[in-house]
Amino acid sequence: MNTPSHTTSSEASGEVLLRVEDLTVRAGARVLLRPLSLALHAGEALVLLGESGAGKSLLAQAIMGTLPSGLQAGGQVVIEGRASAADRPAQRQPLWGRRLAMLPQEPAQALDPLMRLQPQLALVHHHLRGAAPAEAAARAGAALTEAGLGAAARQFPWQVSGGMAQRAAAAIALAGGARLLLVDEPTKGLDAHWRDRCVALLQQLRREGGAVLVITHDLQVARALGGRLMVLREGECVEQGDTARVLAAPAHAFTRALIAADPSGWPDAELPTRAPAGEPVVRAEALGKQFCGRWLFDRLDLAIGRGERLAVQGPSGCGKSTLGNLLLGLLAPDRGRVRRAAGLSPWALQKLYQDPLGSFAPTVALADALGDVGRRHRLDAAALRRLLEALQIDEGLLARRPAQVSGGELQRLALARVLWTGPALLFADEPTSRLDPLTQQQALALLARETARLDFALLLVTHDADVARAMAPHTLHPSAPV
Amino acid sequence: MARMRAFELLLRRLMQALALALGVGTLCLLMMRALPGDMALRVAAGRYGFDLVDNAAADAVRAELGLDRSFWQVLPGWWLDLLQLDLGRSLVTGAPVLEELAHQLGATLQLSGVALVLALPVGLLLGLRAGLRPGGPVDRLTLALAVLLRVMPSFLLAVLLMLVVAVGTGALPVAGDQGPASLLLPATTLAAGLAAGLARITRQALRGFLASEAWEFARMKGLTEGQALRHHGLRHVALPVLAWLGVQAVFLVEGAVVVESLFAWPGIGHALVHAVFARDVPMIQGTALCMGMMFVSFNLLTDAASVAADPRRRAPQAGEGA
Amino acid sequence: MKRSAGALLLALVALFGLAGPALIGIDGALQDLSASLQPPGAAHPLGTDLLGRSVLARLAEATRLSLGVALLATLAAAVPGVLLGLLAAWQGGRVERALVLLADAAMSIPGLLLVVLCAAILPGRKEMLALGLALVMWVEHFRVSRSVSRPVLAGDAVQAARLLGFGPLHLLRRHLLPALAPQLGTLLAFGVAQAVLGLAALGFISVGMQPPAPELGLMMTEALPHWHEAPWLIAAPVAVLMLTVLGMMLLLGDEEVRA
Amino acid sequence: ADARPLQIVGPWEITGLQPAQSGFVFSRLQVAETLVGADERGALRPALAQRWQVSADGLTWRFELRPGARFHDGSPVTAAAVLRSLQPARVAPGLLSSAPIVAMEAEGDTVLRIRLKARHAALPALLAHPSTLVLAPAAFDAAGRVQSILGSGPYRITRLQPPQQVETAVFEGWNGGPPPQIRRVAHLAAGRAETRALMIESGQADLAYGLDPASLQRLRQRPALRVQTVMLPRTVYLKLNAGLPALADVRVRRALSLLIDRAGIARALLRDPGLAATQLLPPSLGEWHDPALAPLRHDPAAAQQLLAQAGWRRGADGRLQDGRGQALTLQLRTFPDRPELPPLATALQAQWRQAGIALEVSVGNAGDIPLGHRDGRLQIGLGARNYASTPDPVGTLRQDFGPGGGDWGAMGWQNADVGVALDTLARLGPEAPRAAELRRRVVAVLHDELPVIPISWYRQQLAVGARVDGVILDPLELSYRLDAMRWRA
Ligand SMILES: Nc1ncnc2c1ncn2[C@@H]1O[C@H](COP(=O)(O)OP(=O)(O)OP(=O)(O)O)[C@@H](O)[C@H]1O
Ligand SMILES: Nc1ncnc2c1ncn2[C@@H]1O[C@H](COP(=O)(O)OP(=O)(O)OP(=O)(O)O)[C@@H](O)[C@H]1O
Ligand SMILES: [Mg+2]
Ligand SMILES: [Mg+2]
Repeated sequence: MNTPSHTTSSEASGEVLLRVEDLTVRAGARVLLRPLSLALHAGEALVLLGESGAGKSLLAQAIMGTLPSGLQAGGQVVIEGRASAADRPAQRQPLWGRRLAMLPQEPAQALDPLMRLQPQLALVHHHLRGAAPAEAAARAGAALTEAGLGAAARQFPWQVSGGMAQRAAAAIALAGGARLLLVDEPTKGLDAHWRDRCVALLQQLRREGGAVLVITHDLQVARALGGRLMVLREGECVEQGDTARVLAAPAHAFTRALIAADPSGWPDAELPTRAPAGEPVVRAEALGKQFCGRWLFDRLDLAIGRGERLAVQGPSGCGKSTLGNLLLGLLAPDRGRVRRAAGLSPWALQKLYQDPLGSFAPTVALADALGDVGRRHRLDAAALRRLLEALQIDEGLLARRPAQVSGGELQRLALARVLWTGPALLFADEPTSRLDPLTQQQALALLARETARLDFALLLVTHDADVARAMAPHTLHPSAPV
Repeated sequence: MARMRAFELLLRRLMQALALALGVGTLCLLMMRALPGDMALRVAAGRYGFDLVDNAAADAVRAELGLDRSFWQVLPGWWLDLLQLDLGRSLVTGAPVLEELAHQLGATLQLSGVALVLALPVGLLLGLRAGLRPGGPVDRLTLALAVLLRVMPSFLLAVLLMLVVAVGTGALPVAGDQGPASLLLPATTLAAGLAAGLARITRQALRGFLASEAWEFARMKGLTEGQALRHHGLRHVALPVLAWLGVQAVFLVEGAVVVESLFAWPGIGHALVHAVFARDVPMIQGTALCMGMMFVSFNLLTDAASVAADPRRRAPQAGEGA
Repeated sequence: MKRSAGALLLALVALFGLAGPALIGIDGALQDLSASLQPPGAAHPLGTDLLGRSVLARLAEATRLSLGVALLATLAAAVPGVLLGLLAAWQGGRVERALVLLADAAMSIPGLLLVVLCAAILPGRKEMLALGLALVMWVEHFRVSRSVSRPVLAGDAVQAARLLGFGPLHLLRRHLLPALAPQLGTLLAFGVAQAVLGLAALGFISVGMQPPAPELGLMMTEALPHWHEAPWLIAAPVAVLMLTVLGMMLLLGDEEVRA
Repeated sequence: ADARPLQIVGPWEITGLQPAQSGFVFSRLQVAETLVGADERGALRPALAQRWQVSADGLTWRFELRPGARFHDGSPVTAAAVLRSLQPARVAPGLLSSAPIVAMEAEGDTVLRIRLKARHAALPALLAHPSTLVLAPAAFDAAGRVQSILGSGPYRITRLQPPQQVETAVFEGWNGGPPPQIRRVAHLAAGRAETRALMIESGQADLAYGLDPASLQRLRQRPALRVQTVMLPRTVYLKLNAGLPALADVRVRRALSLLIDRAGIARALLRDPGLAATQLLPPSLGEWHDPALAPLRHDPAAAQQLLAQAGWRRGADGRLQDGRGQALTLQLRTFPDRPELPPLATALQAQWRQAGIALEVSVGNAGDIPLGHRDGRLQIGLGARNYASTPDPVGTLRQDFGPGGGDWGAMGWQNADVGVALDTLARLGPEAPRAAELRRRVVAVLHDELPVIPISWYRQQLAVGARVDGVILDPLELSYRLDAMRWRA
């Protein structure tokens, strides 16, 4: 029997929008999510916190009915009184958009690359809300402007930054007017401003009689949302209760460790003990880049040498990823130039992609993807094993394809892949955005260790000021010329 | 500015087309010269049939057409004529090639046009249906039909159609050109293979998109399957389908050879076969040119359509202004 | 499941073609004019043709010959077609334009002419016929692979792989071919059918193989006049071809791009 | 019943408007006329010329035109107009090129005079050939090319769409006989026999010519249709290069002939046992067919003996070899224009193989056989020859078996007697003294020495639909005899 202790919690006043009974997810014989029950009332928020790979995304997908093929769901899902077996997702499809909405973990992949942002959103207004085409377009435009995407409304998904894609996807998910919203790490990679806006949006939905289930690694987001909190680990709920209470007085050791690992508590990065020797790995001279006539930055001078660590910060869409791409030679600058140190091997500059899923070949098993790298550069397999161990990646995962592991697992695999090759410069674009604080701490510690050990330059893009402070002695804020 | 670019593009295409015309025509000439056998005898056989072809007739043909001139003597004249849009006269019928082509091309265009109109909706709809429900009855049916229609020689299908529709019901003529009704059977024969291929290609393209997160999200945002397909799916399906379709014009025209001869339809494919056998060089050059232009323009069309469907191909290169 | 069914079908056809002639033990060229157009029966499981030859024996020999040539032609079309398509998508610009022009030109030359010419260079050689057919069929592979690979090449995964130092071969194997596979399976299967029928059309206009070489397409063509009195004559080669194409489509056709 | 025109379907396409190219189509459709016509038995009949005479020395012929004859454009048929039409026929393959013509002249408006270098009795027969069709002056363009078909026959063209379609209607100005009852005719060329059979089966066509044996069998079972056949003066035969050492030996040629199972071929391939050739020229050639000749036989044992006598013995591998161990390997060329030729070649291949002879078949173009004749590379050609392209076969035979042989006749084979006999016949005509004997002599030598090996004869096969009556099949294939046809009541 399930123990619905949470239904007695303070906010449980409205109707029940979501009830989950004994929900399980299995991959064959392997249990990924143990029987779990919960209920969500109108006006409520449920925050899911937990270890990377704990099964949070699977839980949301199972409720939604979008589990990837090969996974089996068990139990029952009741949405606004309509009950359906968890393994009969077709029965929940009619509710999508109108009553039940979800923001998936990888929004960049979710948008249709062949359509501009505005029409993607306008379709929802037209077909679900019954607005005439012109009206729908106008509403879509307004909603995008609201999300800070006014200028990007006529752009295609592959023309916008990671954070912008995430905001666009969120706007689309919300547009159908569903009262029950499942969001998977909605604030990852967003700067404080947009993070707060996102939280405010979710709160507004609650006030309007909706309910939200929020998966997040950001304790600040959890705090801001309040509501109830559930901590997941290895497919099991280890602790749950009122968010404020649990965060203030965690009962379970894992929860305590999680909270303790929050970046705000990390010590500052120690300054490099020695001056960078020799010529910098890359040097940008009077660099300028513009898209569609809008300058992201101009006359930017920058040099980064071996052993150096530089954080890049700035609002979403300000050009952080673009700067990295310029330095790596993946984009051509519109002004100025980028010089590489002489004698670097062609693969000395490496990148950790903001969207890890997009950076793996979709049909290749991870073991093969990594094996290829090892063979290509004649790398030591033991070194990889050590890296994976440090990142707490079980080697059993490697038999699967990129889409068959959790977002955080894949992000760590991507980290292991580049560290293994021993680059001269690593451009790490939000390398831990999908990790829980504990795993994040381990991953960043490893990154720092390896930077020092292999003596490579680190260019770290992060939205989290605490992480920037802890990881890099210097921070760069690219900004548009005035 | 955009107009300038379009103009430039058009000009480049035109130059390409001209180069293509010269190249292909020259190649045809060279090929025909390189083939073994006596050209005059072949022409004579083409003209007079096997009953009257002999060396005397061949000698007369050779003298009349100046076939003993070398390739290098013939080539410049042909180029000059081409530049004046003169394709010469058929060695066999003696009629101006342009005149013959105008007639035959019209017939073939009619045929392949109707075939395309028949095949497109059927193939696309079946393919989409099959792709949406893989393993379902429509999928199985299209698989079986596609395999059957693709392996069945078109002459067999043609005879079956003639037998069942024309002889059986008497509703349509068996062969010949007796008004628009005559087009239906040959066009259906041609369309069958095309629709079959189209259905499978469409199905595979759709399967690819349905497996993507973009499709899942389109559904999750609340669109019904049909709406998501219409607004998001079709473009993704269109890209590989257009690429494939661009090539099928060839098969429509060349596949028409068998169909045209079975249905006694005076098209270009039929003419080409005869021209090749009779070494009717001007006709071959003319047909090749005609087909070449047709394919190139059809390609251009499908290319333009796929550029329209795929914004990534329209994106200004990095660094380019608005 | 589907794949193994496809593999099984192909294995059966291959067995029939390779071991069939020996197992059946009848010479497919042996004529018996007094036993012309016999329906299927004990002596001749698939009946006899106009010249009183055993259809089964001829079918086995034809399967080997036709499918061999067709497979050769299809591969000879697909490999360069796909590679050039990928090259065009990869390089873009001048290279791509040149390749597109080449493809246009190849399409503009009547395919018949190309095959006739190839056949005339070395008359009677199967390889030349295959080459001629390949010259006609590569364009299809070129265009489809160019179109499918373009977005793949533009994606982050390929960019990451190149950053990691991988060369074209790796990209081909890990990124491009998997994306191409579903379309390619269909194209290859259709290609084989097209080559066999093309071969038949050639034989029909006497460019193809010469009698008494048994060939699937030619068997169909020869049987056409007897469609009403001996339908099994056409049905037999059509069935073999159908099983082959079905087998290929099941084996190659249905790979999902993503999990 | 005339709401729909009489629909004819046949295999013959219009490859060009020159009379030498597709004159036969317009001749059959009775759109254009030749000076001379012929009846079903091959006897010459007046056509555009109402009578003709030859001078006593046999060197001057006068053809008197039918008075009042008009072309379809209304212009009168004059001797000058005829002259203009006949000029192209003097160039090969126009048949007049085979006559020793010195000059052709108009004698007034109504008489055409032809002067010869030597006697040539077959001249009127040549003028029955469709390559000598008479067209109106307005039919030619400045360069002398035919631009439109303006004939003088009972039907005029209403629509002409080469290569497949012709439509005609009765020409009211025709004065060569009673006006035809069938007012409108449509002719469609359909390359495949299956199409033609299905067209007549569906009722779309009223007359279907050139049917294949298999379709014919089916059509015979249709009560509404009638099938008519007539033996044609056409023979399928092997042209042998007697210049080759192996084939120079008449015993080898006879052995090759004895190895051919003609009856089997006629039964299985042609579905008509009566078509197995017993000698070169079929009974339809009347006086040229000699029923007294011993029929060609199928006798493999006798063939083996002959081959052995000629020095060919079976080797260990079963192949025939000569004394030096050289195997007997032959190459045969044929062409697919007649659909039965390739299977026939295959049948021969199998039949000779049993005797240890390897035959390599190559199916190519009809022109390859004359080419092989010219360059001497031909070994064996399989073809079909129409021996009565003019009513009298002597012209064709002289081409084929005269001195030096012919493109479609003997190769590397000479026989002075035959040459002289054929010359005499050509000069003096069928009525010459000893003509019958000369003919017998020629036929006997050809039968004995086999410079070409006959295989089968031919039949024209026609299916007639329910709407028409009075259909006559012309063995010379000069005319469809549309003027004699009637609609059924
Ligand atoms: N398709 C699949 N097949 C097999 N196992 C899977 C599949 N998808 C996910 N898993 C596994 O299930 C577990 C839970 O995955 P899930 O994506 O729910 O994690 P998560 O809690 O969302 O983690 P993260 O915070 O890293 O996104 C992981 O160990 C993952 O490897
Ligand atoms: N191909 C492109 N075409 C047009 N505009 C582009 C293109 N790529 C990026 N941009 C624009 O450049 C700006 C910077 O993008 P970039 O990805 O560098 O942002 P970012 O700083 O990394 O943001 P985030 O934190 O959200 O990832 C965005 O406004 C984006 O719309
Ligand atoms: Mg997750
Ligand atoms: Mg970014």
